[in-house]
Amino acid sequence: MSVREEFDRWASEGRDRGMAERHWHTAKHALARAPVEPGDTVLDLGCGSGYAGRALRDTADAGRVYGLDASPEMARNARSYTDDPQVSYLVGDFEHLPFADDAIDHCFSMESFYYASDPHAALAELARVLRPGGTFYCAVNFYEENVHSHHWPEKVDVGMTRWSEREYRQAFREAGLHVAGQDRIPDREITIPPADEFPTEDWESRDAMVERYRTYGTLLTVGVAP
Amino acid sequence: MSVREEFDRWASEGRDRGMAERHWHTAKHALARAPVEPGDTVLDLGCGSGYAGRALRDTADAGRVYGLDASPEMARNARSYTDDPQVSYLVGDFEHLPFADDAIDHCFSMESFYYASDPHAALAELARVLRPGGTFYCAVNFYEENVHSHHWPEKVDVGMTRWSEREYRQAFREAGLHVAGQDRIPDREITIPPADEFPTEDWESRDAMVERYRTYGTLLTVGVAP
Amino acid sequence: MREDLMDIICCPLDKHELDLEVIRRNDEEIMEGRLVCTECGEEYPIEDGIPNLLPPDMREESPA
Amino acid sequence: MREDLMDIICCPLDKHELDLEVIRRNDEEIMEGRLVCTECGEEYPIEDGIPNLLPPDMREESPA
Ligand SMILES: Nc1ncnc2c1ncn2[C@@H]1O[C@H](CSCC[C@H](N)C(=O)O)[C@@H](O)[C@H]1O
Ligand SMILES: Nc1ncnc2c1ncn2[C@@H]1O[C@H](CSCC[C@H](N)C(=O)O)[C@@H](O)[C@H]1O
Repeated sequence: MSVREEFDRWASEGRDRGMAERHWHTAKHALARAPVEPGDTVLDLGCGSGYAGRALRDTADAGRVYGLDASPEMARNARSYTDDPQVSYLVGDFEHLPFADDAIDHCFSMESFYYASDPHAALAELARVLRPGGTFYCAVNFYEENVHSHHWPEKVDVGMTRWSEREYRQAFREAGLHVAGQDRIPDREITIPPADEFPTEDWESRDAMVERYRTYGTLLTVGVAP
Repeated sequence: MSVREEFDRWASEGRDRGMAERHWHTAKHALARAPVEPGDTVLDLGCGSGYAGRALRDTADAGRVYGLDASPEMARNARSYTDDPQVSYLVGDFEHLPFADDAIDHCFSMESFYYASDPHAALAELARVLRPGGTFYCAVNFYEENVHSHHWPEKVDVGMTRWSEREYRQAFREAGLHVAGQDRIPDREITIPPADEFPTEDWESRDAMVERYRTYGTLLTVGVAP
Repeated sequence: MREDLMDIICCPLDKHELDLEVIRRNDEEIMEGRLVCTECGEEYPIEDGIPNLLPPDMREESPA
Repeated sequence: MREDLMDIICCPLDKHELDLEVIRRNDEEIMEGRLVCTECGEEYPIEDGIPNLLPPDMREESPA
């Protein structure tokens, strides 16, 4: 199935909002670090419901926020959640960004980058559209070290790239981005039931669930255009 | 009093180790984010006991680690805590770095940067010695938003610069560094007594102490050489 | 889409500028229209206020 | 200090190269010595294995 079809289906089932709620636990910490100044132009890559870009309008006074998603239904939903004239949504593809060189101050992406069919091409596009000093905040829960994410591709009908932390750093550098930092942001908010309620539908043991959320959490890699 | 005299006194009273222990609560999170690769050359600016550079040898396999401090007694203590031939200590000044251009891959600094008598000159020196893509991880507990730190200069006999978060970002940019991120790292480890033990010697109220450590914590600003 | 988007968008394929053809607009936005690449001539639709800048081979037609 | 430090250190004042004068060394390190700027001639001491590269006006003598 194409990315467009798969995520159009998710969007029409309302899954965009559920994702946003779960991702917010860690995404907000990544967003809080981003060096967005008042008036900056921000891109939310694979925006889904679009909450991340809207948050940067509110907290950092970003000037213009663009949410880009391959799924027209996601973009349509995202658009319906705001009246802010400074926030726009576009349908587009990571590997074919419809932005001029140096047009973007900062780019944020949560749980979407690894869907790129050619992630190296996507990084090259980001390096192109970011102005010198612009950052790419790339947040993913699906990555090599997070063993609890390895089976996710079975549940999703599109390709997913599983890089290690090191592979993220290397790929950023190959695309010409400096790597400014990398770490795992724990999800401290998810409710973890007491031990005697395990196994649950999703988790064999409490330890596994704790490790998934508190130890692996969300991998954030920060790139900077030279 | 000069920085050298003040901190020589601290070092000879053994205060370097107490500081290291307290600072570790937040410094370790900043260190964990730094994009240090095996073999990289790392500078620990205002190293005190030198724990930060030694940690990067252990965790990130840094190649050579240099701790620089204006206080010969601090450098002497730091040297006595390790036998690692890849770790060296130097006596020197932030504003007159004794390193060749582009000689340093990454620089870390905890609770020391604001002692520079001319912090802009110190940043210019850092921009000079960092190679392109090199990062400056600047961690401070003393800053404008942290109101609980405002009285600290009364207790220290050397000048201290109190910048706001925004002033840090601006000064980094003026020195030619890109700002890759900024945030407050909470200290979740410090023991905060129950409410009925307040006022304590240092704290009027429990709320104030919670705010100091959990809300303001340590301000981290990350700069990247273009 | 608001017209100021034209400042930064370009053809996703060859990165050349786009021309805007408006079919329907309201006070703030272009609701229906087309973006046409000034170089390759490729056309990108604007539907319900949202520009679709997917490369043509990734843009399936909406079911009728 | 280990001799490989010479690869990256320079005069803190004019950033020119330094010459190393060894007074005492052990198997690994130079324990006492001097670093002399090849340009301005300023001298920086190495004491107990630690080079002191403070600008001269910041380097007070240790109390006798
Ligand atoms: N190649 C591609 N180009 C553009 N968007 C893509 C894409 N591959 C996946 N996506 C989009 O990426 C999103 C991943 S779901 C994550 C959505 C949102 N960032 C959140 O945190 O909740 C989906 O909406 C999907 O349509
Ligand atoms: N201008 C300057 N040049 C070099 N070192 C300086 C300096 N001003 C202050 N320092 C050093 O900065 C240190 C601050 S105390 C912090 C020490 C250590 N980083 C820690 O986290 O515990 C002191 O050791 C002091 O000597």
